[in-house]
Amino acid sequence: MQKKGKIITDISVMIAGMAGDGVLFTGNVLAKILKRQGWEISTYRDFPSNIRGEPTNYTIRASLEKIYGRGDDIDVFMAFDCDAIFKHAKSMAEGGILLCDGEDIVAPSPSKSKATTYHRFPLRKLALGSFGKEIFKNMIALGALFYILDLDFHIIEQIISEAFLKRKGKEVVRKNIQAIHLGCEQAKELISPEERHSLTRREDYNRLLLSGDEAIAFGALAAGCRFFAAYPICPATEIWQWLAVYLPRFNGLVVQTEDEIAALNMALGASYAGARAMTSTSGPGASLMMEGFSLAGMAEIPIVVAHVQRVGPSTGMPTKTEQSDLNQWIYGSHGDFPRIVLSPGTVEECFEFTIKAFNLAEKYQCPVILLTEQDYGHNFRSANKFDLSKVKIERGKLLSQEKLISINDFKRYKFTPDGVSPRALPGMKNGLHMVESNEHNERGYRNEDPENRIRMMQKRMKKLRSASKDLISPKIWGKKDGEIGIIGVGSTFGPIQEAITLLEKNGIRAKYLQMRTLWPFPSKKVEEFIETCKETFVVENNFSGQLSMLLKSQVRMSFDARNILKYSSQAFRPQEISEQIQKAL
Amino acid sequence: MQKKGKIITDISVMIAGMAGDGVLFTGNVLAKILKRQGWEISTYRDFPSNIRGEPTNYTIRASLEKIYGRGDDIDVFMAFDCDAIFKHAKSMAEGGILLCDGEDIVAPSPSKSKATTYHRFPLRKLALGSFGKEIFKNMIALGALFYILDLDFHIIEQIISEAFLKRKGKEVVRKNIQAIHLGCEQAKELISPEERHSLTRREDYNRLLLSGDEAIAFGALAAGCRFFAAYPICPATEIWQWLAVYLPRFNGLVVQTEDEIAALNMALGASYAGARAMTSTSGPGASLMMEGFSLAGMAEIPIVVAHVQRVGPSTGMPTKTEQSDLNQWIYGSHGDFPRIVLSPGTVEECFEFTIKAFNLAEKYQCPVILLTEQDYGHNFRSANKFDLSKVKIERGKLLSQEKLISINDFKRYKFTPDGVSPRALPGMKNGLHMVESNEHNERGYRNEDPENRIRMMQKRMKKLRSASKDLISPKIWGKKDGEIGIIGVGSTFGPIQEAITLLEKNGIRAKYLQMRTLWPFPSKKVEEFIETCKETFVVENNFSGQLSMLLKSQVRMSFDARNILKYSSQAFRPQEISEQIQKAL
Amino acid sequence: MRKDKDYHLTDPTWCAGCGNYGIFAAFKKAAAALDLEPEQLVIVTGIGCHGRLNNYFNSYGFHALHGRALPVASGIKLSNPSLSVVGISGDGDAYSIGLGHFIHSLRRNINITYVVADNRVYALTQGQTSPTSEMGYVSVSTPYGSKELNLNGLQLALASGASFIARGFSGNPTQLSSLIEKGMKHKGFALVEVLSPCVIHNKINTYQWFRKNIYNLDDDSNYDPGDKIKAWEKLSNEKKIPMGLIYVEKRPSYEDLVFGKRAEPIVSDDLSVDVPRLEKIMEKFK
Amino acid sequence: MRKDKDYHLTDPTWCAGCGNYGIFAAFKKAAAALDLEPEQLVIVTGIGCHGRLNNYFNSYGFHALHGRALPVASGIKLSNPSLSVVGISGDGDAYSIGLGHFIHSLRRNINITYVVADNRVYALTQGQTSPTSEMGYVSVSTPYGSKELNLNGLQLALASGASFIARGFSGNPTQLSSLIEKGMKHKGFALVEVLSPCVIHNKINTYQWFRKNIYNLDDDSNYDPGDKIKAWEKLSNEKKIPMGLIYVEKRPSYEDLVFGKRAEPIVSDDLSVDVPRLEKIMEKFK
Ligand SMILES: Cc1ncc(C[n+]2csc(CCOP(=O)(O)OP(=O)(O)O)c2C)c(N)n1
Ligand SMILES: Cc1ncc(C[n+]2csc(CCOP(=O)(O)OP(=O)(O)O)c2C)c(N)n1
Ligand code: SF4
Ligand code: SF4
Ligand SMILES: [Mg+2]
Ligand SMILES: [Mg+2]
Repeated sequence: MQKKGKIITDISVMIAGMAGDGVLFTGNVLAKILKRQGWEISTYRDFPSNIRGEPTNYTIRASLEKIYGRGDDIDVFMAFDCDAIFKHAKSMAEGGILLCDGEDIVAPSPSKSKATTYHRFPLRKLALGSFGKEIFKNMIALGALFYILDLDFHIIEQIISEAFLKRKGKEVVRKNIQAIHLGCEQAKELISPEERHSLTRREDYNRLLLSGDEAIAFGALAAGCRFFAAYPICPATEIWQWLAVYLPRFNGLVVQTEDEIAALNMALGASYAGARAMTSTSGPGASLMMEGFSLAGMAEIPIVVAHVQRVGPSTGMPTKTEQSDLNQWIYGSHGDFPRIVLSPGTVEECFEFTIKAFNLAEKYQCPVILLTEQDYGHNFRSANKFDLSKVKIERGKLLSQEKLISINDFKRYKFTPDGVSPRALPGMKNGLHMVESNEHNERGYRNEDPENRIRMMQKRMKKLRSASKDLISPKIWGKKDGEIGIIGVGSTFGPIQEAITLLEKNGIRAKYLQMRTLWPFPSKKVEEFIETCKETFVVENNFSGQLSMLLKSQVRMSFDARNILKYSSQAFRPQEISEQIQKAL
Repeated sequence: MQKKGKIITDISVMIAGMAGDGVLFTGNVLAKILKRQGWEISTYRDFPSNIRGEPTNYTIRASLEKIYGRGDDIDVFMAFDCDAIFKHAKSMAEGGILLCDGEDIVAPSPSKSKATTYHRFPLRKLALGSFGKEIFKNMIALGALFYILDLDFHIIEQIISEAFLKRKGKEVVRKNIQAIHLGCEQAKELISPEERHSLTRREDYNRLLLSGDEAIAFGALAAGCRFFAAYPICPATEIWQWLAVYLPRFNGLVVQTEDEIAALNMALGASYAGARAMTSTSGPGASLMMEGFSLAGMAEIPIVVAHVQRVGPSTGMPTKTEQSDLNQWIYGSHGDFPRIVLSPGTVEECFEFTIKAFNLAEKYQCPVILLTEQDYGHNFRSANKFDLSKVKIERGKLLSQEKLISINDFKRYKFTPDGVSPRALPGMKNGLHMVESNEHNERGYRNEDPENRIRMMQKRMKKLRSASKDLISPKIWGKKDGEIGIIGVGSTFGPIQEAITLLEKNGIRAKYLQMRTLWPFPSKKVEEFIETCKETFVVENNFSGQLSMLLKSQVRMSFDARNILKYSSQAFRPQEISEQIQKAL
Repeated sequence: MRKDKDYHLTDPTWCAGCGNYGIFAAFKKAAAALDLEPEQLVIVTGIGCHGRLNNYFNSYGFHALHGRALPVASGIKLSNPSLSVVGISGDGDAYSIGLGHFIHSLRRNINITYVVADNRVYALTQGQTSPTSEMGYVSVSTPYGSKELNLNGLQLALASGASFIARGFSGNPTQLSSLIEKGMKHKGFALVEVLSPCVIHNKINTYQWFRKNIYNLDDDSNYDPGDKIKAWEKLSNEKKIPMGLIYVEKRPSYEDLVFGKRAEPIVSDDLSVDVPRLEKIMEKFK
Repeated sequence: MRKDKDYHLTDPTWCAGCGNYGIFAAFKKAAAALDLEPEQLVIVTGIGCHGRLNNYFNSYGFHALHGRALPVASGIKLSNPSLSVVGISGDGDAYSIGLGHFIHSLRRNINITYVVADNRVYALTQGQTSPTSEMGYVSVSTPYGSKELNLNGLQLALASGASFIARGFSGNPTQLSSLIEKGMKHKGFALVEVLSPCVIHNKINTYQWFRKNIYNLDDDSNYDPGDKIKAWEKLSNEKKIPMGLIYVEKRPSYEDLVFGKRAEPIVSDDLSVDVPRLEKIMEKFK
């Protein structure tokens, strides 16, 4: 918890239980309430890749300042059973409060936890006693949090109505509200006013609360994506499930294919025919897409692939977060071909980069990968409304029928100075050509002449150079004059920013280079950054330091990065970064 | 052509025609004749990925010294039609001789070719006239070469018998010999004695003439491979086609699967059950194997994958050579997991490394990749007999039933100092365990605890460190005190060696580091080499300099490699390397 | 009215006598009979000797990955249903590596025509056993004879909900072209398997062999291609291979179901950003 | 004689009422009836809720990749035919991403038993439409209803040369365990599809729904499971779902054909280097 004077400015509330307990729903409602009370939100779900019977927890962090990830400790802990207590006791903040529905609650010794108060809170008993149904324990828990956090009842009522009125009717709304009141009253009896963590209210300004997956889906819709083919996989499925609802309303189509191979190939067919097309996946599915990836590069077909990373290798931990698939897209598949890999760090960037991805794919006629992570793919963040007036659709060298007709001797794979060739769509007059997975000539027909081969390779790869000036540059944050440099990508955005603040408190001035395009690699900008640092740290959510190896291979200087790595399946907390840097200096 | 005094010591004979003309057969016979005459052989096939109707050529290079690749020019050229002449005229050596079956033969101007003599040689007409069948043109051509090269008739007779006697009978042998005589006599009439290129004869010492694919197949058989599953693909199919004949005779099994995904997964099942198992493929198939690759890493299953590289991306040029799939195996697939990538440079090493690969796979319980290329995968090289007494089978920590029974509390994925755990096979008593593609505990059962995750990742990745001392080191060739360093892998072995000789003639002393293990990367040895070079060149048969990027990311120093790249679909010639180095200095 | 030669881009380089010539000829003829504009036709091929076809054909062409012609063809057709989309695969392409897509495409029933050039061998890769090679087939990949039951693509198609199943012979381009033509007219997924000898690699299933083992259902006026049980029986007989239109059924195509009466294809959609509409959707995230 | 509980390693964590419990119980019962040594049994699962089964079962287990249980199971069985190998997949695992392997395994006829837990939904990934979901099925992946004909796994199996086809119901573990037992005794590939409700994600195909729509062929003494045409007819009826042993045929297993009378499994082969024999083979390269 952070305070400014007496006013709480940053708080984390954890709800824990077993998968199937309703932790997710309760957490989502709380997050929405706090967002509407004007707080910045970042949620964090730690749930098993199992349907039931294993522990799960959900942390809602709220702050008066903009935040992009989890905090360091937990202020309010609502546990549906006691197992979670000892696991998370060490993360409790000073002055924290813990409520647990379990017979055997024992307060851990102060050496194990900094929390102040522990209360047994009989959620199930209350639910069964008053409503005859265990499921009401969630709303009773929410009621207790309502008391502790001093929430706005009007907003709660509103959100409960939104959740239940249409789908389940008035009576259900009434009962849920009643359960909230019950929880609130019970909490009042148990918890002294000093133990409360009252939160202020601010204007919400109609901000959004959404996940990275949703931001990508919405971005795709705005960018004119009209064909989406995919196969279910955690944690990417939410992208197409969102589009499955909206694309058909925009003359688009979503197809559930038999596997990821079909998904990518079908999307390539659609793109070739002229639709803005996309697929989404995660590690195992991406491995299956490698062959189609290479085809997109060879045949110069625009395509966007959103990849939401989870823990690998193999099936790994499907619902947990990691950054271990960078190499897969930068270096994966056979042969050399042009590819663009973008990696947003926030939900806002998920939206922006998605639009950019579609434009880049068509302008440079190559595959564009949007690389995100479970951490901000599945979890919610508050964000200002997206500025739709800024959305531009750029289709590159796609020819209109009129233009094409006027071309004498059309060549789909014409050698051009920038490597990008004019593009005709099937059905167009005067545009006949082949799309070949084999090496081919300027018309697309199979050709094995070594001279042609050399020129075609140069043509295709030249596009990367042409694209370079059009890409999203790395961005520098923090103390621009700091001597300590931190480099990261994706989800480390939030914790690195906060680590910089923590470091400053310890007199260390650090700056942070956020990589936003991973390929083609922005060598110059990165070299410039490294040159100004006395020490450079690379922070990564993986074992082998994939970003660090990439950096090393792409900058001129001998680059002695210090790696700060985490591969426990959990996202970084700010202190984990700041403390490691302090120790290393 | 090279000579020592009047004696020819190195010669290249090219046979060219259309696919389907019999170029391949004629070339193979000539290669075998020359091998049996005691010459060192290296063949080079340039054939289309089409069955018929496109130009193809076959070069047999013979030398009195050991050679490992193609030479710089052609001394004797036998063309089944005239198209090939102008394409290859510029490669003709001084004093070269050219025979062509075509009406419109024209000698190119001396500025275009250094060859001395051009003859029209009516192969088809002679074949039809004397035998009524066009197919005899091949033997007639061979007869002409018999005259020009002054071959040993006894050996020819022997080889023709071996080729036809069993399969086709005496009469066919007789007719073929007759055609050879006819060709020889016709050539005698046409070609003056001065134009001949008479070759000496030496003892053959029972040497071998085989392709890299065959050497790998034979190595696998010797190494105890007993299960092989694969799907057809050029240029790797020869490995399993050879094994398809021999494995069943050694109690083994070869299965043709429905696709590459099944091939790798079936081999993984077989290996898990206890068989030494393998698959083979090339680029597109390898992309499909990426998911199973990650599984092998996660589940710690020994497996050997032979990958014979062809030209990418996508379907590319299936019958041509390239080195553009290094990244695919070093960095490909999702998540971080241990993998070993070996790359032989000669057919001898194909045999040796294959044996090593099976031992490494079992000792470190991880996937081992044998990365070769079409160049020496499909083509033939002479080699001394393999020393079978050196073949050792090391099965690592695979437990016997007796040993397993004595273990109290067996854990398949036990944490050990070297990261390698004891291994039991299904069917064994006291060895029950799970093999999990999800993250798992020491017994193999699914486990999502972050602490367990951290230890499991460390355990698996530790194996790479343990393996490091057991791997095949890079090897230094050439002038050990030279200031110019060349680094290469795979097929560049031959041309780099010869380039060093060429450079020496120009007063440049160069040495060469042959990479033989690509992953885990032998950083120390490479750093030591680089430190002793004033200039370092990296020679690669690809566009993007994959080896060079790898080097850069894996050595301490700022490493300013100069890339010599070729991506025309053809293997390097020695001069292409030496000249570029000279120019660059 | 267009002529066959309007679709002839260049002379093929298949081996003399290859069954693919028959398919090429029949397909050109069918295109001419349908008077297709070359620009309105897209041919998607798999990898194999068959896969060269669109390099010789005057139309739009897409040489896809091995086994993946159908997903690509599906993506094209769904994005622009006004195009005529024809997929061409070999027996290995369609029935081995591509089998999953084959069956899912059949149940999906997108309005494309799929020609499977069945030479019962992997030709381009030099003669390995294929799923349609008969049990016992000896080849470089099965030197001791194949031990797997050969696969019956049309029976599988029937079990997958195919709405159009036909079989032609590249030795009979007249019938074949009429089957392709019918397939292209059919509303839904049309499968045309073609018995198509590889004269180089398959010395068993030659023109003569096929001629001896086939019989023509089109000649049998009693045969009702609407009778599924009967079709199953006919296809069950491994000894006598039925040719012609084997099964046809009227059921809505995938496009009928997903697009309904929508007039404009996806590719014609105006992509300009409809800000007010998107703003309203954005509301949901509040 | 072993008991069910000898195979019970730990209590499963499926949702209360999940059909997988019925499969788990039936499988343990079948193993006990066959008196299998746990060490002689290998269970290979795919990815999905069903895929957890071998984490709870006391035997050797291999949790393979999504859709790839069969290739792994095949590799195990071929290397060591003395093991009992059972594959378990879901409807998505077997009939969607794994469909190619499914059909090729059927024609290959390796002696393994394959249990397909068909809940007509992608359960583990939270409720998407599966290939066996009925046309019109509404889910998170098809909010406007599925537009694809549902797939009939057993009909496909019949068309693929299956030698053993049965269907059980996780609501009837007694019959199910006898079907699994029969399957495991069958020499060749035995397919046991199990209708197995997902009580969380599929609100259509519930226990009640299945009870209403199934009927038992095992009760019909007139039904001959050796009659392929009859089996096809029974399986063609989408309204009445036949249960029990649907089809069985005697044909040589793949092992019979490739190993013949060979006694020792591959894994028992002595790998020590037979130098003289290899020297002789090396001669061929001269
Ligand atoms: C993923 C992949 N695996 C393997 C290959 C190699 N390959 C090329 S053609 C072919 C099979 C051809 O057989 P078929 O489909 O019957 O075509 P045909 O040549 O007989 O017409 C194969 C396996 C490939 N191109 N891609
Ligand atoms: C290659 C790949 N794609 C997608 C997934 C994600 N995934 C996990 S389980 C599953 C489907 C489960 O459906 P089903 O096979 O019917 O099993 P159920 O959960 O219903 O038992 C999918 C798609 C994966 N693990 N691997
Ligand atoms: S190899 Fe066979 S299929 Fe290929 S072109 Fe020649 S005859 Fe036709
Ligand atoms: S989600 Fe469905 S299939 Fe999965 S465990 Fe629960 S009831 Fe069973
Ligand atoms: Mg074929
Ligand atoms: Mg299911």
